[in-house]
Amino acid sequence: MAIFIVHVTIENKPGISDPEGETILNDLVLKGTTSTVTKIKSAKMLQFTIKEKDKKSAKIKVQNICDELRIYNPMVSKITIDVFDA
Amino acid sequence: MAIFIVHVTIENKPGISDPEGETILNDLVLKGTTSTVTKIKSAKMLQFTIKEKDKKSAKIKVQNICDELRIYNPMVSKITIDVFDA
Amino acid sequence: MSLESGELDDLTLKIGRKPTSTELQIVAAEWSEHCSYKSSKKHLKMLPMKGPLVISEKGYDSGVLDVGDGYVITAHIESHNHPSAVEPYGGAATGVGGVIRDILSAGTRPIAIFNGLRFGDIEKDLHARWLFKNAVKGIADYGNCLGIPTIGGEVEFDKCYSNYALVDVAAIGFGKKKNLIKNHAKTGDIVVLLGGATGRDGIGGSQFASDSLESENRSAVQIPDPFIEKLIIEAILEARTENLIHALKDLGGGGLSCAVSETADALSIGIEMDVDKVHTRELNMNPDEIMVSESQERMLIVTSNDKLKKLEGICKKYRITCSVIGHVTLDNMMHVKKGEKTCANLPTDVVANATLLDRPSKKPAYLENIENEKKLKPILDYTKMMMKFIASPNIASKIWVYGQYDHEVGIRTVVKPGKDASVLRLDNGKFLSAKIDGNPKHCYINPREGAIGCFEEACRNVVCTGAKPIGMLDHLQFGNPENPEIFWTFLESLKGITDFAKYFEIPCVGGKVSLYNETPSGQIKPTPIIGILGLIDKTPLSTQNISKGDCIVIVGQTKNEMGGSEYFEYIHKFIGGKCPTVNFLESKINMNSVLNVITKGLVKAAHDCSKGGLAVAVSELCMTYQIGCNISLEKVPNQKLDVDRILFSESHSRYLLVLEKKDLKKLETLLKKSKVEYNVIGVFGGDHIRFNKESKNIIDLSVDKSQKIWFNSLKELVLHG
Amino acid sequence: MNVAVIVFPGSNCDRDMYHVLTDVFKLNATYFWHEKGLPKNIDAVILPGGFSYGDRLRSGAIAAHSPIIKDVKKMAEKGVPILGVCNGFQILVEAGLLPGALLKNTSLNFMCEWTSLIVENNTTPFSNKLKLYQKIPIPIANGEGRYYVDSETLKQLKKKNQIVFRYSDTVNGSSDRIAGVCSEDGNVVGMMPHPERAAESQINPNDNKPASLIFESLLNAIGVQN
Ligand SMILES: Nc1ncnc2c1ncn2[C@@H]1O[C@H](COP(=O)(O)OP(=O)(O)O)[C@@H](O)[C@H]1O
Ligand SMILES: [Mg+2]
Repeated sequence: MAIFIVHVTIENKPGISDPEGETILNDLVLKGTTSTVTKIKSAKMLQFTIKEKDKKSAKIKVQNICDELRIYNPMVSKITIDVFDA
Repeated sequence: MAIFIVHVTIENKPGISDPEGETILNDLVLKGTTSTVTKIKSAKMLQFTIKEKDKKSAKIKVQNICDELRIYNPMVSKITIDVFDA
Repeated sequence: MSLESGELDDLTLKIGRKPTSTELQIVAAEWSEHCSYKSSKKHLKMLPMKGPLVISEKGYDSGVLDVGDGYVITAHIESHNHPSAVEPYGGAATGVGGVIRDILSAGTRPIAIFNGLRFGDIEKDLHARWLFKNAVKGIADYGNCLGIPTIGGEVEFDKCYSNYALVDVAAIGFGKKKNLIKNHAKTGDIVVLLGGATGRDGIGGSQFASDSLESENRSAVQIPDPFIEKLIIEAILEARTENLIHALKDLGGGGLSCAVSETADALSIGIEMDVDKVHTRELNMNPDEIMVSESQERMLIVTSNDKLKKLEGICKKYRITCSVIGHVTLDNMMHVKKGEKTCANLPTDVVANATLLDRPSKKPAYLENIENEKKLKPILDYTKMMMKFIASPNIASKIWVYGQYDHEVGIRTVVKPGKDASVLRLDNGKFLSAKIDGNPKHCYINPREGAIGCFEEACRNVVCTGAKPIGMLDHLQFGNPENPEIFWTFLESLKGITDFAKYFEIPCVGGKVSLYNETPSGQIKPTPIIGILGLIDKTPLSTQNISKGDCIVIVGQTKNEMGGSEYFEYIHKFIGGKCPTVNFLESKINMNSVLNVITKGLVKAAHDCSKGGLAVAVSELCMTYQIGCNISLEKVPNQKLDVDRILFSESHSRYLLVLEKKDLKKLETLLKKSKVEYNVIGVFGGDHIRFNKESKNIIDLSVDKSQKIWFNSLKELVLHG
Repeated sequence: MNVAVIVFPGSNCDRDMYHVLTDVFKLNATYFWHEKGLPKNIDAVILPGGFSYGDRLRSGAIAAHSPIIKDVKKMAEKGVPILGVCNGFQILVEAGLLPGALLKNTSLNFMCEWTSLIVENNTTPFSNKLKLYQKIPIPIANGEGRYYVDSETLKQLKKKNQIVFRYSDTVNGSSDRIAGVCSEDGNVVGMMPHPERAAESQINPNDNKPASLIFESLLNAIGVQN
């Protein structure tokens, strides 16, 4: 058994609007001094610390948790899972 | 000039409580079937799309934006910046 | 999105040619059940819609009532059931957004939100819990951000909603009569689309709401943006004050298709528009998509060219986009172009008026034996049972819900949620009281009497604050209308509501029909919801402390009507029996006498007796005001019933009145004079809630302990299972 | 006497505040849109509650960069009384006019309920008519209302008498139960609870006198006789 850090990034599916990202871009960043930013997307991240035998099983476990416990709603969001050594 | 995707992860500084992560861990995950998760931390992520000459300058630009416009509140949060090719 | 088979022929016949693809989309949206009311419209005509206070204008999406001194209130009710069942957060939130825009369309400022929430059994069903929690959050996030107080509602759990959700939202607006938008338009006027950009989200939503969830089109999710909505509200109200709006319509189900065709039809004009002028969020949207997209937070304005500059200025100030998408024509056609190319060119009356149906109906077979009672297991310890009952999701305090809603913003909320009805102060010194109520358990057993009961209960709640009911909203939620048995329950409920409304002369000022509420496991129970608006000319009955020695009086008869009671269903797991029936005459006498004694200032508090019966109503008073009481059950006017029936029957037309002993004589004189059934049933004091029968103690609850459980159990259940 | 009520996109307690200032306390109040500047003759500035920019990013974070904030800062330096309520408080904190941070409530939910404050500093322009340790029944309504300061800053706040109001009970997990703070000079005050929702007897189920004193303190501070 080893300890892994698993990052789950939850973001709106493509085509689904992201009012928060748009507001941060238009009302804050583009009113500042930098004009090279063309888009901002907001996302939420959960960082799991999990004890599993390997990276693969850590990833599967976390994916299951997210699906079963409805950590995100697949209707609107998608998740990306990245596993790191602790 | 090239386009880069810059991920800014905003999370609580050590020592600042994270009721959201704790609640997800205790009221959701540990009540489910997986018991190998020992910690959950919540964070917010902003994904910038930016046009810059290289990765380094993309990173610096985004770091500046975050500091100047207080994308995070340094009293409670810290940020991590990762740059990717678009 | 598509038309039903016969409807294509119908359309082809009406326009004399084959429809284009865009035309098909437009008509399919507008002829959907959700937009056209094709199953229900013929019957809805029976409802009384007129009254001395009702102001009717063409093209309003909300009802308008004159509350005197140059002021009006507006009201509307909507549901967002299908979207909430798949995405509870966004579905519930955008439901609030939609009903708020209906209020705005009349030119009034929204001042209150109500919500009615129904889910499966949250004690056992994790999915139901997830739906509940997220729907509440959706409503909270949306309403709170707008700064419109959510001041009341109801929450109910029943297995018939498993894997589904009923999310009803009602809203109230307030404004000066002279500021009401008088929808009008003339040739040459321009048509402006204002608000959020049009995207692919919510495409096919109205049809989705008209299909059963089985065949759902899961792409119909809408993302809420309350911040834009707030800016739209301020921009529209500013434009209204500056007289910049000739006609106004919100974009709801069916998107542009419905808004354009209905505006044109209501004003007897034509509208020519260009989809290329619509500001979109995504690239390469085709005309069909633009016409039926249900992207949220958009309004359609008809104005004139000379006013455009000012309107654009206001939009700029509030950082919202507005686009001139078309203009008014003379020909009563809805002409949709893409640049020079015509995509659709249809007579507006054809689009806006689907062929109405006369669906068959038949009394459901299940009703044959429903009134027969089974033999119940005797309750050995009523105190223990009461503790369990108070903690049960349907009886427990809903403070976990309304505590998440900003119910103070606007500083009008005189009586806050947690009482029978909430009360708002109005600018003319009067007060508005309102509440929504439903009761599917009663309606399942008897759709007519159950619906009447909801109506009476909502009236009772408003009356308990000292208000006289002046208007009603109805929301009729049923299963598949193509099933004659379901359609029969719809008709029965509607007839019941109509009869009660006529008898009490309470006009229906608005409503909504939501059909096809079914899941793979079956049809929902009939769930009509009634919203009542009441007016108080002088002072509302609001918080006063209840003290030791104060008396408690019950008005009304307790009858052997246990069918659909929470006691039968939750404690005995039995669905059946005879459900409570309202006797119209008795109801009127009780209502008037209670109003009379409240107006005379004789009572300190009034509370209606409903879900959970007398036992729960008395306990609620004690827990809310933190004081004990002693009740003598033999004093309760009843039909020689067993204790459990006196305690838990949900008979209507009953009120609990709390008053100082010194006022008792005066009260009794008044009640006797009006010939109501009443009795003094107990006194307040101590820290225990006690129900006795002939000096034998039946129930004994500690106020503190029961109060804690009552306040916290819903939260505990949601958060910690 | 002229009180500025600043309106940001998404402010939603501006009209409530205006009503209380003008109809109840008979002050002259004027709305100022966030893109405008403030004229010199302003005697006090109020940042009302709401959801400026929809609370995106963090409550108050975007509004803190509004053009008008520059003028608010100038006024603050001049010693003009400035009050931020709820979102207004969050904006003052994000703009650096007040220390600390406002985090999500520990309940993770929006909380709308009546609570009670204790007066800890009665020398500010918004508390001079109150008695020290007096209780004020008042409602809160926020999702990000948990005031946080690190222990070093907390020490400083105490030393410089910058804690103006505390909750009498633990409501939302705030550091040291802090509900309101002021600047070192005391003229800038921020508080999460809503005094404008508690100053009239009709809508205050408890006692509206203490909350009224917050406004009477302002009248007193800017020299209005009443
Ligand atoms: N979803 C909700 N949102 C806001 N307030 C609610 C909600 N559900 C219940 N309430 C409030 O809780 C109180 C009790 O509600 P309810 O049990 O439906 O009352 P009644 O039995 O008198 O109809 C009322 O003040 C009501 O407005
Ligand atoms: Mg009631």
